[in-house]
Amino acid sequence: MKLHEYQAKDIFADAGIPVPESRLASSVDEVMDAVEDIGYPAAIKAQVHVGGRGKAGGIKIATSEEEAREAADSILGMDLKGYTVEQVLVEAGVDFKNELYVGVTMDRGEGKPVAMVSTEGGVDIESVAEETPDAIAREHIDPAFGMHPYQARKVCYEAGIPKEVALDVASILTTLYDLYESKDASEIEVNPVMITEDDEVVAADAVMNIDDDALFRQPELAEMEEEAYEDELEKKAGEYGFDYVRLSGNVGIIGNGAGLVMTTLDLVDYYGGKPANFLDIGGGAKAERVTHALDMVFSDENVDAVVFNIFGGITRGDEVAKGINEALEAFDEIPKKVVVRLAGTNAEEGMEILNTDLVEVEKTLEDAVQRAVQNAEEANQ
Amino acid sequence: MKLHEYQAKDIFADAGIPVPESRLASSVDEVMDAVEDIGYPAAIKAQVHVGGRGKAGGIKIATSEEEAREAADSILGMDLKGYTVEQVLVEAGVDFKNELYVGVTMDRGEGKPVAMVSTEGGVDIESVAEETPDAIAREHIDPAFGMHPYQARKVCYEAGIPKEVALDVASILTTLYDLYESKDASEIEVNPVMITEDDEVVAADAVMNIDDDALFRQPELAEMEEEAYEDELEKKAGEYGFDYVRLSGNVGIIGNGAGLVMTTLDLVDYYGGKPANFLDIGGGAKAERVTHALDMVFSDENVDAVVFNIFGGITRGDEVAKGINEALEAFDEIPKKVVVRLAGTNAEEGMEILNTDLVEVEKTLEDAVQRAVQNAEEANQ
Amino acid sequence: MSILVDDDTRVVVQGITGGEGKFHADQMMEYGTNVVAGAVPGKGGQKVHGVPVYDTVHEAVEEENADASVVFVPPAFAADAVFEALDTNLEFVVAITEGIPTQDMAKVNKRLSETDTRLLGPNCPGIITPGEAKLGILPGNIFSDGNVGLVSRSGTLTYQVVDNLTQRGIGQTTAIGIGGDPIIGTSFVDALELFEADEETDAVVMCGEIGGEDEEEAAKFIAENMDTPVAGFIAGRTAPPGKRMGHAGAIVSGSGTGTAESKISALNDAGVPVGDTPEEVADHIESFL
Amino acid sequence: MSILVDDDTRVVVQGITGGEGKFHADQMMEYGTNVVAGAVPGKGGQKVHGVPVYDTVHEAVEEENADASVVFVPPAFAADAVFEALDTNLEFVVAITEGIPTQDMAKVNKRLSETDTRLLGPNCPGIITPGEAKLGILPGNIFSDGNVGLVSRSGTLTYQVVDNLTQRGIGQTTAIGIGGDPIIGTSFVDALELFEADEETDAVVMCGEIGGEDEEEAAKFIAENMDTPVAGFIAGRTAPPGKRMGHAGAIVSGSGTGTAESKISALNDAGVPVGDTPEEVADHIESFL
Repeated sequence: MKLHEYQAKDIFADAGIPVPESRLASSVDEVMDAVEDIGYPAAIKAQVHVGGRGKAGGIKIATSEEEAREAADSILGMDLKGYTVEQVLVEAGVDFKNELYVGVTMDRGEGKPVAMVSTEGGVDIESVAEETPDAIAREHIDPAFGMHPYQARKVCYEAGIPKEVALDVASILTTLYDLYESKDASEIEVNPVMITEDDEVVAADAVMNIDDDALFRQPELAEMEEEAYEDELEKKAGEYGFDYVRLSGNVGIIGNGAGLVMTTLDLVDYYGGKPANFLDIGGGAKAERVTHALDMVFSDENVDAVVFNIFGGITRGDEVAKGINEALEAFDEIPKKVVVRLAGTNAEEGMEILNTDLVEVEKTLEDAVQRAVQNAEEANQ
Repeated sequence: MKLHEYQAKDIFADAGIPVPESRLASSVDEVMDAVEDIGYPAAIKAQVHVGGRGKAGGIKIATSEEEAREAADSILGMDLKGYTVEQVLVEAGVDFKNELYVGVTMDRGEGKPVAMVSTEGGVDIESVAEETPDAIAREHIDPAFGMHPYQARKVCYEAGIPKEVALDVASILTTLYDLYESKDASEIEVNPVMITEDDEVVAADAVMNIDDDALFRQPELAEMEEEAYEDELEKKAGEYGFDYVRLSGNVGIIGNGAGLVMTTLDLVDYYGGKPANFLDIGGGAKAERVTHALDMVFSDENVDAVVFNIFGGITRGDEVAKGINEALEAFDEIPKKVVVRLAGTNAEEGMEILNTDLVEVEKTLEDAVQRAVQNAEEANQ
Repeated sequence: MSILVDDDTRVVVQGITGGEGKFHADQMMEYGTNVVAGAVPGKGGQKVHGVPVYDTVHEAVEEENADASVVFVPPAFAADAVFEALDTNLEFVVAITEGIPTQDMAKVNKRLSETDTRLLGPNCPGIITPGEAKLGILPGNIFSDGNVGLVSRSGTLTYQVVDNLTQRGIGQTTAIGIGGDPIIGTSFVDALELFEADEETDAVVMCGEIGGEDEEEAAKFIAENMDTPVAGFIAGRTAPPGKRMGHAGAIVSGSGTGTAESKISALNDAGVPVGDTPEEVADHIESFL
Repeated sequence: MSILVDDDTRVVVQGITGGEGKFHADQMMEYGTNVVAGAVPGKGGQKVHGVPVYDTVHEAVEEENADASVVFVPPAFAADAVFEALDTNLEFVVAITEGIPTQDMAKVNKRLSETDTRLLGPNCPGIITPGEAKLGILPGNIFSDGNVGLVSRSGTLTYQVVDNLTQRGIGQTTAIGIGGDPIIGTSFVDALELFEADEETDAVVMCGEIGGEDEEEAAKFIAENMDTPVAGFIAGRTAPPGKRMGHAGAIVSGSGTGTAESKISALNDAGVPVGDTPEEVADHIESFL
């Protein structure tokens, strides 16, 4: 789960990390009110979960009322990589001489958190990592001990943070790590940390992603999740408890188990189709879950055909088939063609039970995918 | 630093450990007010830092107004092993069927905290440890990880805590460990945890000692320290920054370094005297510190003679001697005979400088102690 | 022959009184697994499917002389259950639970480095030695005894591939699901090392997926240390960057690490053919035998 | 000969810009100690007594090829300083600081078990090999070169005993103050083991005090492993139970453990004579030589 910049900054500020004065606004009037309080220059920043907001026109600096109104007008309601901007953060501009990067994430290879610091802040850190990996200093953290203060200092000095601010930046980093741990973040970063002419350090941006699996013990953050969803279908998937990712193709995909669903997507692509989504309905296939899954895929306007691929493990294929029948019988009309393939335990019995008035049936994964791709092509003609 | 039962119970209650309803009272009237609210039976418990309060008459159960008044009358103001009782805790009596022991302390041999649980609660746990060590189950805690919940359960089951309450007791234990860690306790225990007829668990007593060396980061607990001192001289020592322990003899002892001061005490005893105190003035011997030290020892009515033993290490003996002269010259009259022995760096120069109108001088530790013991004997005749 | 588990393995089921635990304990026993005890705090003294339940793993291990455990404990308590198992010095711990917070697993990982225990999972289907024993939730009936080892990050994809093998009459020595989380115990390399050392295993299927660099490390290991032929499959070729594809570990980072391309080319470079479809993987394995 | 330090030892002083650190760095250098660097966050680039100061211990160790450090850092930051030193894999770290919270030291102790570094202290006067080097605050002038090893939990008591020896013309190989805290790095046993192995050390003085059971363990070690004769002293015979006698570690528990009697009788049982006075300790040592 991603937090918005303004949410992360609230958390940072509470923890004592210096952030610029700012106000959230969702209309041009609110922006003008905010900017009047905050003064110029002010940054107007789109609050959407999209990387590279700046380049895409989602961040503007206003030095006058006119510019502020113009920026608010252009950003609020704009489409940013598929997301509509409904809120902006109005923030005091910072006069800086230097931009740094500071972050903590999990190094899965090591199975340990890693702190990263670079003097090349303000740009995409992943490009820095690829092009000049030595520009990023790294320090692994023993998760049982947490970050020792010396580690924060060490990685800051190694990164070449200017002497005048090194200890202040180290202090931001230890606070970041404490938040990373106490809030169950999967990633937390400030890019850039701005250094002002007076050698003050300010967190000018804030990224904080929370481990979805830990939300059960982060009730305050879990509450923010509602606000954070922007895609209606993703929101719905969250409610149903599905793993769901929306894609840009037209073949809807439903299956059980992440690896098998990914494989189904890959095969759609392999056979010349385009996957519309990833949808893992998980173990079993009770009628209700099947209904919800179909409901989701059908309500995606891009979808032209559906492939439903279940490998019955412990669950028996005949029971899955009953669930599918029951779910589909509840629809007045099946809006898009559905190909079903059942495999595994009692798969043959299941295939026999399936109501072929409602679905098409294929025996192998490969055949099922090819049929669905064909259905989608035909529906599109 | 020891917390009073009522202070520890406040902390326990805040952390969610069930404690009986209680009120602090410092007069008979306050006791009667409290007991009226709380009802009968009620326990009236002296709040002094003394072990075995119960046996010494510092805890009484009242089942009526008359008994409550009697108990308050007898306990408030009583002398409990040298401490005057100024406050009592009035607490709702608990109907219990069983008493358990639960505690966490540092196992210095292992260099790790250890959790201890026993079904033999309500009695002196140290006697249990000595007489039936198997009656106490122990679990060492890795300080980097803290207590895993399974460890609390394991030690409770191993101790033979009744099944019905084992998980509740384990839950108290994990909370105790969290407090042990977050409050920098050196020792924390509940003895007894009472089990009621309804299988509720209640912390009926509370011991919490804080690591003095960690008080700098426990400001809330440090504030309680003032209240916790009961001996005027110990309080004064705290203000002066001395390590001081009051004893029952009549030879006052001042020295530098814990080991050397202990040795001086031992020699006083070895030569037939009785030490009145342990007083370590630490490194150096500036006049001001010497004055404070003498002031403390002189103001102890039990003291009949004083031995002042300094081993100059880095500090030079002549400078120490100057400090002693200066300090003693400020007294209008030296109330008790002082024997001084200086050793180490520039000791001879120091001995020469010492004002023998004010102090007696000896060359060796052994001689100095013997002279002081003799002085005390003479003063007592 | 087999790796890690066989019909001598004495298994404790942690969480045996829960829905999942009870169901799968039954399934495991039906398959022939030697389930000797359950462990659930507060449930000591009960019996489940005739198996004695203890309050602690320590008691279960001591009383029943167990050497492995399977963890079916809900995510909030699962890391603690694994710590408990590690504290008993069991040889082998299989954590089935999905959804354990990653930072909990980082701590488990640290403790693991201090013990001699092998952990499988979490968020994995477990392990099966066909005809002997299964520890986990794999459907026993689709497996058959044979000479192909299988290691996979995924559950149902494993079943799919096994199904393709079994339908051709190709059986398995042991199949291991290592789990789809970012931090797991047994890695591809660990499993491949065991298969390489196992005389009965004549070929190995390795099913990877996007995310992390375990497949790349496995490729390196295969190139340097393995004589047994390996065929691969990588799921997630079409996954967009930055999206979690079901598994917490299945995510292509924005910087382009963890992609299917990188893994496929690493495997190809190590001489491992990678199938475009599960069927093709079976083709490769058949060609090895 | 000597143990642990000599004039080749290359020393980093952590906290060299503070009052204590600066003073004792000077004292150490004057004594002949090879102080090669200081380490103080934020003070890198300065010089103290001509010695370069670095921001991190890592830099200091790397740039100056150091193999030991002495920690003069205030108690609130001292544990972090020790962690930093341990992270550089120095051979030897001496922590002088008094007043480090015990729970900080428990964590240090855990980390210590994961490294090959030896820690001395904290809350100790340090170590001296007379005529060669001292790491800490021991007054060099009272020591003299010779053949007696000394290990002690106390500072000034050590000086007292050394004074008694030196005045009889008995010099020391190395003197070690292990510190008065409940949790310390080098123990009596560790030091005794080193003295036993040192060919130049012909006798050892061991000055213990009340609290803990280190002296009892040392007695056991002496009985089982030592040929070199040992004379003992135990401070705190008259200490009442439950009171902290200056040192955080000098406390007789209410249950009667940590008493002087227990320690003296353990040492006597191990054949170690225990002096009633420091003078008597010197008598015993003299009789050994």
